[in-house]
Amino acid sequence: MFGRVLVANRGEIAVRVIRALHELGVEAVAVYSTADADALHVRLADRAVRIGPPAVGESYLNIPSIVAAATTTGCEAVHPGYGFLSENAEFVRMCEANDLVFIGPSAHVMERMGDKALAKAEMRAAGVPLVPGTEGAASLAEARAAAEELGFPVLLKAAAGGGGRGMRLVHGPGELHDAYDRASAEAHAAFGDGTLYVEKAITPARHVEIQVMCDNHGGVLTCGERECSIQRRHQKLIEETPSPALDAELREAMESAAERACRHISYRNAGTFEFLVGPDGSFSFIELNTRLQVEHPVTEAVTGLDLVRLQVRVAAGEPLPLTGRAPREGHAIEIRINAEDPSRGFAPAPGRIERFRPPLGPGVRTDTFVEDGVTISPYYDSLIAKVVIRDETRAQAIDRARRALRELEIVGVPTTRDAAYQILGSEEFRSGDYSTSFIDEAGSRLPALSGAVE
Amino acid sequence: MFGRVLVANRGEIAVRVIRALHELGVEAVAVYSTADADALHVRLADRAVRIGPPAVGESYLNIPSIVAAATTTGCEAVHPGYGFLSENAEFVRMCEANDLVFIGPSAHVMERMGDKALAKAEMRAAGVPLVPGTEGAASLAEARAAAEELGFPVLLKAAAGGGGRGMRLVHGPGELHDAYDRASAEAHAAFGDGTLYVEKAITPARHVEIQVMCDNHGGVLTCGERECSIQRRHQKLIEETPSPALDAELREAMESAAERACRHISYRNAGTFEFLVGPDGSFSFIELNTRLQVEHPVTEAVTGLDLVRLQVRVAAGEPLPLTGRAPREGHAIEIRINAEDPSRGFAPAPGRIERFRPPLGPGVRTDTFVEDGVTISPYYDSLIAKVVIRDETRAQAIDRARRALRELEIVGVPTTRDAAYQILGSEEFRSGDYSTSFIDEAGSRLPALSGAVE
Amino acid sequence: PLDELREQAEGLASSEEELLLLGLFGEDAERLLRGIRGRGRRDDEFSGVDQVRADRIRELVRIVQESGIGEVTVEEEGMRVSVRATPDTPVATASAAPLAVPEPAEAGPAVPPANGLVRVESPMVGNFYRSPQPGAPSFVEVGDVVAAGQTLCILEAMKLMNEVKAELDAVVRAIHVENAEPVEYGQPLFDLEPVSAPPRAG
Amino acid sequence: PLDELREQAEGLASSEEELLLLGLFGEDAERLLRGIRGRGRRDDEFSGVDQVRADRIRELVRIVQESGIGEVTVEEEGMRVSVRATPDTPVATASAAPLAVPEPAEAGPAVPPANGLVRVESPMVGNFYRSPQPGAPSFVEVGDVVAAGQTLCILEAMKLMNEVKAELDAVVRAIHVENAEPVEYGQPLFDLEPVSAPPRAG
Repeated sequence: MFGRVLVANRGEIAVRVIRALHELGVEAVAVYSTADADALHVRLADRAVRIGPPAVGESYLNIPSIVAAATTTGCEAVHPGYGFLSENAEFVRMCEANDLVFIGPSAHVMERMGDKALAKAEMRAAGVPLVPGTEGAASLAEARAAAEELGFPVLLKAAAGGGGRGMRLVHGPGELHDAYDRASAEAHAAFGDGTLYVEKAITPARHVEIQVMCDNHGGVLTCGERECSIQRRHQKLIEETPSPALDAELREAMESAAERACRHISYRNAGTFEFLVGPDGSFSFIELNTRLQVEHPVTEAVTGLDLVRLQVRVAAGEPLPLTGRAPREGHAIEIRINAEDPSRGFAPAPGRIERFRPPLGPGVRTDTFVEDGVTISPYYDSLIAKVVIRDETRAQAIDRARRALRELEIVGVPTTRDAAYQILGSEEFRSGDYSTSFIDEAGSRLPALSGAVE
Repeated sequence: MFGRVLVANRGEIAVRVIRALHELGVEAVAVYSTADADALHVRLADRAVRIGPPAVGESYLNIPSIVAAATTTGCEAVHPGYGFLSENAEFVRMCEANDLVFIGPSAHVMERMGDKALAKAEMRAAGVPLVPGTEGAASLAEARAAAEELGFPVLLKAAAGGGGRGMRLVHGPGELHDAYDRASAEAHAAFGDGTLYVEKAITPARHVEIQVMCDNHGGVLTCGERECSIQRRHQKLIEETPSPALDAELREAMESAAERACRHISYRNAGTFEFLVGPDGSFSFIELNTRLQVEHPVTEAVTGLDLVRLQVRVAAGEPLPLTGRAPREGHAIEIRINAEDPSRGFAPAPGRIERFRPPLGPGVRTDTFVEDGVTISPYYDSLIAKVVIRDETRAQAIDRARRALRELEIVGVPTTRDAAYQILGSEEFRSGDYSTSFIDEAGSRLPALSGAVE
Repeated sequence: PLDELREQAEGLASSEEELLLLGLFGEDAERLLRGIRGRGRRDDEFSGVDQVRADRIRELVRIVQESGIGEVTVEEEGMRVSVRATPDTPVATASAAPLAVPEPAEAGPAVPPANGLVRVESPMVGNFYRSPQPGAPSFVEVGDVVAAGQTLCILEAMKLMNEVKAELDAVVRAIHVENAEPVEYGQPLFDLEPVSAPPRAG
Repeated sequence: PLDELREQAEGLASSEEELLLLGLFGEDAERLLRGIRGRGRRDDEFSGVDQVRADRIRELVRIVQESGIGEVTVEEEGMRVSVRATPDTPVATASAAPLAVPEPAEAGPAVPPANGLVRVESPMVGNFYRSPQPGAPSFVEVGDVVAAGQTLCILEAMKLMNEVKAELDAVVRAIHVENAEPVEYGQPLFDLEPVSAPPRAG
């Protein structure tokens, strides 16, 4: 096991990783920008290195300073968290060049999975179902031909992209040209690459992802699914496991597909296969996130595993203590609490948090970097806390989640708390029969979400 | 299910019960003394009734005011928590006489189990092993004869007592007379009854208890054991499950003995069978606690059950959803955080808590009524928080518990935090090979406990 | 102290609330109440400002009373206003048929009644009955003169009737609870005006 | 703005710290600095009080600067003192061979050095080397005169050597880091005393 590990992140995930390291008896070195000098992750770490000014390009994305922070403090490994440099193959290479173990997959695999066309080719070769569509980049003319063949609606997507940027839903041939131009321009602006491809639009679709964990000795563990269909403009708000949309057969089909893919690409460490599940029970690969996910705690809640500790252990060369399918028990829900103003279209609402009281008691886990007096900086993302609920059944978990959200007190900034509370209380959510269009369809009936639906 | 339930308690357990009621969709009515007007349980409840001044005799032990608080607010049932009126058969009768369901066993069973001699007779009849000793009260002469037969050391115990008062360990015949007189006087002072009995002293002994839950239809669920041997003067400090002292065979023997006893006495609702486990692996019944225990969360952590919700559901007439042996997974540890001054022999240290930050993150549950600015009143007991850890294995749970205790911040009153931290880090505790004399034996080597050992 | 205050107030306080202000803030409050009552400078602007001030202080008092919070401090316009709550000591002790005589030194959480009245608070939780049985005349009405030891009401808990008796000769000035309503510990039941000397402490 | 201030200060401020006080508190600070410098009333008691005041304000400034906290407010003796931090703008930007010249308007987290010195802070994380290779003479020593563009040290990160150069003609007055020690972002490396006109902002 490593003696000391650098945590190349901030916020709740840096706190999460530091906790895991400490539980493993490993020293944690934090990095921080000048905006985060008083942050909880700095306080919890055994040591902290100031790496730059608030702007992320000069601090949390500053590869030379982060690598130097690790090497000058005698770290043996680097945990990237999620976001920032976690899917940056160049960073992985720089770590390796400086004798630092990157806690994640290899740069090679990361790079290939970051290229959507390559990723799909690998998945196809591994026998993982894909969304029907063009195999790679499509000109406007090729897009038109593909759309006619697939049948509308279709999706235009950025080859280089993610997070919904450069994406357009096209309902019919008349919309195609305009949508193509706009999506391409958006993709170019966001990723420096306007290349698009075409996919059949699966609708209503559910976003369901499979968590995997692979060691360096060929061991593959699949940890079940996470249902992430409650999204607002492709930003997840609530995740749960098990998914109400999966039966045992479909779940096993998805997990074994993910396992096949891991073996095919020699995947290592934690990863998440994102799938769309159609109303007919079909599933199609979207992408492989080569890192820890924000919503990993719901998987931890039902498996009893600590995914971050496992990441560190397999990166240190340990074999997985169990492989195959991780046993699960009960139901878990994660609610993301963002500093966003529901009345202003969920615009980020940075500010000072005067009072913060996490919900406590049975079946409630809160991951946060917030305490009284903490300032939510406009430089970073708006996630301030994750409330993770575990209970025996889905219905009980929903009731417990609502109990917990009533207890949660945040004074100082507007948050998504009430929106989540109302979603959890809605008939659609309780029924389990919802899709990624939930917010658009039900949002207008939920007072706290009225500002969220354009 | 009930529509509204009175919570006849205060502090962390009142908060715990209110959470369970809210998760069941049941309204909670709190009671409070004038010292608790700002307490968290009052704020969380749907309604609160002021029942008297700070002194417990006029408030939390005031049966007429508490029953009237329930009847005048339209409650259908009363949850007593632990302590206070939870084992008061008269209170149970008063509830029943006022058409209130008492969430617990019947007054009849409670009364019989509160009488140690009667309780033992019932257990003997049910085939539950007892500590060898006199069958009932013993005069000094009878005590002497019994001690010679059992072999020293023996224990003198108060027939009416509990909590270690009126108890004396006698190592040889020369000590007996003096010890008898003192124990009898102490018992008389504490319980108004100086009657003593004699038991063989099991040493080194482990204190291991079995959690049971019984419905009104003959269903009995046993939920495994709790190891409670880390005690300071018979006050538990740390509890864990599973017990390192039990193998599957002994565990099953103890659980099936508890189940037999429940059936024999027609027990209802939650109960805890306390046993002594000797170095030879024998177990002997000590007493049946006819209520929820402080340390119930460790059982919840490994079974995934919510014992308080189950209490309410079986009291409302529901059958248990499962009977027999509750499945368990992983390891759990509870650390009691008391406002006590280790440097002054763990004397209660009431005062104002300036700052309180519970530990958060994976596998950590905190039950508390404390927040910044709360005053720990000298009128009530010194328990301010319970930190409950769950992890895959015992070793991991210990590491996680120490991580959590490092995170826990309490400013304003001295607490048992550091003592617990050192106990968890000691070799004896890590080995699992410890007994009820742990604090006396190891305490002098642990800096935070040096004031605890006289 | 309230009685003393009342004398000092010289009719300045037009309500219990304002009397409390005087008690709590002394000179400051007096100055602003004078402003409000027009006894200060007859300058519209000035009294307007003082009116705002008075409202702000009153608001503070209200916040402290309603929230049960310990203290609120506000500083503005060269004036520092601190409102601190009275310690929450019960005025009554529970007994079978007790009478709670508020001792000014241990004023309860409720606003003490004005004009030398003695407040009778509930010593227990229960249902409040003004008459011995349904349909019977009430034990007392507002305006009645009661003798020490005379029953004022019945509090029922666990089907047991507990009589609350007057502890002094007095005139019933107010009855705060409707018949058959539930009451909690410390809740105001009656205001009595002593007809002889005020009761001794204890 | 510091230059203007410096002129206004008319020699009143004897250090960068006091200059900052003037910038932050304006008249108030001027009054107390005059007291300290003996330009105010030559009354021992008075200047003693003002000295205490000045020390307190300075202490506040230090607390705000060292803690990186947003604002501290202290009120006493009829004076309300609020110390608010300047927005946390970096004084140096990372570049291949950068020189961090503290601009007074964008003062960094470190306490500005006194006596008109210019502090060079580390623009990155890395190892600090005073010479181009082991055994070679140091780039600079305390007391050396350096020309704008002259290399002061090397910062190594990821095995890449980044030269830090002087941005002005100056005398090296202090070297804050030992050779081969790691440094973090914003850590003071050198104090330089300009030998010609003070550097322009930007």
